[in-house]
Amino acid sequence: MSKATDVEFFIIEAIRGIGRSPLMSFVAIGIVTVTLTIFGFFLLGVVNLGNVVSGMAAKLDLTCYVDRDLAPRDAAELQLKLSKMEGVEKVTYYSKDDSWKSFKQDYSGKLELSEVVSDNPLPNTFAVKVRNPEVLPQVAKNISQMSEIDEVRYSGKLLGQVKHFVDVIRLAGFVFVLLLFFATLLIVVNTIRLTVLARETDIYIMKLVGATGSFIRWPFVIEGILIGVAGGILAVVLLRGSYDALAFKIASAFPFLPVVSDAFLLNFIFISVALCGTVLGMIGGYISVSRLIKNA
Amino acid sequence: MSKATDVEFFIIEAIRGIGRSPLMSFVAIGIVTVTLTIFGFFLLGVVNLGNVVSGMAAKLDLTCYVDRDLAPRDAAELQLKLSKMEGVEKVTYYSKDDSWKSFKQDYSGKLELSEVVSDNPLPNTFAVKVRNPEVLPQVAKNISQMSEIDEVRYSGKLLGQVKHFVDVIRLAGFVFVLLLFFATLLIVVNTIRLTVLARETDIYIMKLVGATGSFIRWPFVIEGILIGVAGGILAVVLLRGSYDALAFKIASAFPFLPVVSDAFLLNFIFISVALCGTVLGMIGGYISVSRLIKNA
Amino acid sequence: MIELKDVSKVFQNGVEALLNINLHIGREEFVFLVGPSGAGKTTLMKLLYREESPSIGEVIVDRIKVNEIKEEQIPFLRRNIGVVFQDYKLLLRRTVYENVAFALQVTGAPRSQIRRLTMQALELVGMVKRAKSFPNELSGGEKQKTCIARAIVNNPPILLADEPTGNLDPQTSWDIMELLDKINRRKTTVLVSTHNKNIVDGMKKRVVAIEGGRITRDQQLGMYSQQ
Amino acid sequence: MIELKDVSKVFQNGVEALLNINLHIGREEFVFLVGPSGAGKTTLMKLLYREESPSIGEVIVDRIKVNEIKEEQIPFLRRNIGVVFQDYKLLLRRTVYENVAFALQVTGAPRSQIRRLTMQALELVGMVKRAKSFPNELSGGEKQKTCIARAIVNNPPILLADEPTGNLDPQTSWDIMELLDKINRRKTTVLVSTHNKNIVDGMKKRVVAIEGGRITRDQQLGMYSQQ
Ligand SMILES: Nc1ncnc2c1ncn2[C@@H]1O[C@H](COP(=O)(O)OP(=O)(O)OP(=O)(O)O)[C@@H](O)[C@H]1O
Ligand SMILES: Nc1ncnc2c1ncn2[C@@H]1O[C@H](COP(=O)(O)OP(=O)(O)OP(=O)(O)O)[C@@H](O)[C@H]1O
Ligand SMILES: [Mg+2]
Ligand SMILES: [Mg+2]
Repeated sequence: MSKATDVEFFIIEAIRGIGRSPLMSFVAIGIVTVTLTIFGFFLLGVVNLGNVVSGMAAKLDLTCYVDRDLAPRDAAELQLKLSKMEGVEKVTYYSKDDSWKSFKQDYSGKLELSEVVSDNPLPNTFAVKVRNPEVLPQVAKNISQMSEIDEVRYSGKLLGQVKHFVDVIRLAGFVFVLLLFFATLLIVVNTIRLTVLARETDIYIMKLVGATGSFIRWPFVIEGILIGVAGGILAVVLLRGSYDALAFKIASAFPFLPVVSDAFLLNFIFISVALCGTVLGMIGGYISVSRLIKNA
Repeated sequence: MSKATDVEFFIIEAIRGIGRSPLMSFVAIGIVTVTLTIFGFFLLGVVNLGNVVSGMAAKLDLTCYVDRDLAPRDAAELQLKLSKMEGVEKVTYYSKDDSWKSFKQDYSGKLELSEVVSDNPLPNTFAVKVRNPEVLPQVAKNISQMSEIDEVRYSGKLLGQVKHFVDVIRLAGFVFVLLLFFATLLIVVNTIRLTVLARETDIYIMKLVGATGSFIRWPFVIEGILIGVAGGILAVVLLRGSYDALAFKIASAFPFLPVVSDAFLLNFIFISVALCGTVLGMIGGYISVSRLIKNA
Repeated sequence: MIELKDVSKVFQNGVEALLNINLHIGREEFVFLVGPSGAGKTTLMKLLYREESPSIGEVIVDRIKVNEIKEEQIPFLRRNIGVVFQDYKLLLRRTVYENVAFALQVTGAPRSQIRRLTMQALELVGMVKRAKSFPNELSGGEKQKTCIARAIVNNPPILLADEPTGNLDPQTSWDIMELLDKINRRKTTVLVSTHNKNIVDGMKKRVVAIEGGRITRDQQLGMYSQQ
Repeated sequence: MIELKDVSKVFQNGVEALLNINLHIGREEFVFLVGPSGAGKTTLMKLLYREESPSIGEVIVDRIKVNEIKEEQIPFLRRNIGVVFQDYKLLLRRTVYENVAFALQVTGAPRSQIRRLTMQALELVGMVKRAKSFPNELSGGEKQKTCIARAIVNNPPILLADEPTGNLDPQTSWDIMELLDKINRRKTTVLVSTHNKNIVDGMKKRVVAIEGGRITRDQQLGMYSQQ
């Protein structure tokens, strides 16, 4: 059915279809752009929220105590050993002297502790940061089995809350993006359907002079794709521009919020948005014209 | 120009206009519904974010120290006095004995403080919660001028951060809702424009048989309003249903997140969304038909 | 009643549809406009109700300079001119009754009057039986009759009929012509463009022939062709 | 070539457009279909290319039972039947050339052939000069000629012409009729519905008269009216 000349004809037809009712096409592209931009913002929002949550989780760490005195060399050795363990990202060492100093500072004015306690009662401390909150319990267990370490502590309750939070955010984000995807689909498909409905008479006449369903359908599908691609690209341009500006603003206003700036991830999202436009346009063209072809 | 019979005619025309191309109207209503629902979710989101931030701010409090011993009666009197000050929401009293007990508990295991310090070195403490973070510095100043209070402390830096955060969130929320409002406007107006464009020929013929611009315009404007109202109401139904379900889920998953459940505020938002639909529909009908009337 | 002074119409694509037309049609006259396909008959009529504006020249209808009135005045001009469009121009989403009634509706006529006059016009063209049909449920001739009914429903002082019998059988064509003649005798100025030789020859009215955008003949009691 | 057996067509609104029609048209015949407005001429033609289906009875075109073929077969049936629609049915967003070429395009013809045949058809109806115009830039007669060109462009074995001269002047009408006659002599079956008495009377072909949905006359070398 689709010979090379046909394919060429369909593409030319599609382009001229847009040219023949430019206002309708612009309006349709505008709607697709706006919808995809909103969708893209959501995607970016969800990714950033995920980042913030991971950031929070990353701040969760284990505290390991060593009661006995540690020579700096031993401490460094132990620090190295800990940092080589699986799932461990970073280990920071606070000697008992450092801890005592900062403790005294914290309570200065309130309590002249140094006056009453002459000997430092605090242990040496290793703060262990893990790669992700899931492995925390395992790492804690592994460390507590080391003979050098006297005690390992971490906030189990807080961990549970954060894990739960991460799970729920992930699920909610997923569900929301999915819902928004369907909303976008609905709007894009129906927008293209509206432009096709306006050409009901054309389709009817085409059928009367012997055009098959697929012959009529292809140009519309291609037109849908073109509208989708145009809307998708415009949306990406809008998203890129505003995200860069916004991310910079947020990053400078809240240095503590980890804004996603991973080029690969961002490009992935942008490409997804553009592809979404394309696919939705195609579906829109296909669905909308099918109904008319049947009816005419 | 608009006599009673005309008005009746316009309304009947508008209703029949929908009836004459039901598919187009349904599609248009669908798009309006989806767009307004997204808009409504954003409004609800911004309101809730504002609530969370206020919640955070509310946790900021002043700490007032009284070094000398306080008889329970004197303490109660002072507490009352503090709580009657302007801007103060709540005052909680921690006697020096209570504080000492909890301090010892916190450091149990680490430091046998009670072994070395026999006398309680801590002051009596009043935790003062203020109505909103803005008044904090003023309240702090007022309290520090009271002769009964030895010292007033609050975290100025944290306060600054929170205030900044509140401001930025407010601004960002406002800007975002505004942008989304225009996106919604664009989509709704253009959707209705698409349905009107499809009737270009009708408008042209009407003009040829002597219809004035306003005579042609009114039924379309009313049709736009009807589409907007229908979309708005459907959006509110969707929003109500899903917000109730969602709010319950979130409230039970994160008891610490303050979900907005103020009926007045929610109804205000719902009514706003419905009105938005109406106004947008009206604008859509008006703008879209104007252009055709000019051109025909 | 109708006057064209040195009127030319050149379309954007360069087609010279009318060239230097001078034409006077008096009050209550009945005039046939004849000429081959593409001669400019429809274009001439379009100038009268301002669907098109002349490239040069002046168009006067009922003492109004049609080519100079403001946009807002056009609807009121059109209400005084009943037009039978060559391609009918019926509203597809409205029934025959509604299409005819619409021409009264726009004038703000009261409902009872709309009903009475509409039924009367449908009666005259024999379309009462099809009043509730939509245009795409009509035969070609029935569409044409509906269009004629709409043109005469508000009893306009001027009636333009562009090929009003192209899809009608000879008998019905004669009936319609008699109707137009009757309307003319009720003091309406009537201008009819047609290709129907038999009718033009039989009616013995003033005939204006147009060819290639120029008036080539203007004859009282004329025939379709020269002599 | 064309056969209708006991065909009736009742529309949803209750109109009985065709009643108990029996008609046989042989290969390469030339037949006029006459009758008053609303008689059922257009409806009869619509049955042949399956725009409508009969309520009862059988419609056979070129040995195919038209009322029984599957949806997917309809386009191929229609490519064998050239139709001059009474209301033209031109694609408004395409030029005259594109409208005519479209009927070839759907058959998958190669481009060079499309160009040659389209120009040839436009030549035959005298529309080469207007090839780049859009339908709304055409006069009534020019639209009709375009529609005729589209119907004959792919040289179909059957040609249905529904009132093909309604908007043409007598001279052009005769030219078109001669064209149809020539096409008929090139072995195309031709069925023409018309109200043009002069032409029917002058052509001396088989005449089928239809009135109120019934065939009232079927006459070789017939006239427009009885006798
Ligand atoms: N909008 C337009 N744009 C460009 N050319 C036009 C337009 N309308 C008409 N023409 C051209 O002007 C010429 C005169 O057209 P017009 O419709 O007045 O002819 P006519 O005398 O009514 O013919 P017919 O008897 O076929 O209806 C034609 O050649 C036509 O192609
Ligand atoms: N789709 C339809 N639905 C209902 N009634 C219809 C439909 N199409 C045609 N009719 C009716 O069927 C009858 C025959 O119509 P048809 O178009 O066949 O007449 P015709 O002989 O072609 O007339 P004309 O010479 O005026 O074109 C008419 O009375 C018409 O109103
Ligand atoms: Mg004309
Ligand atoms: Mg017919």
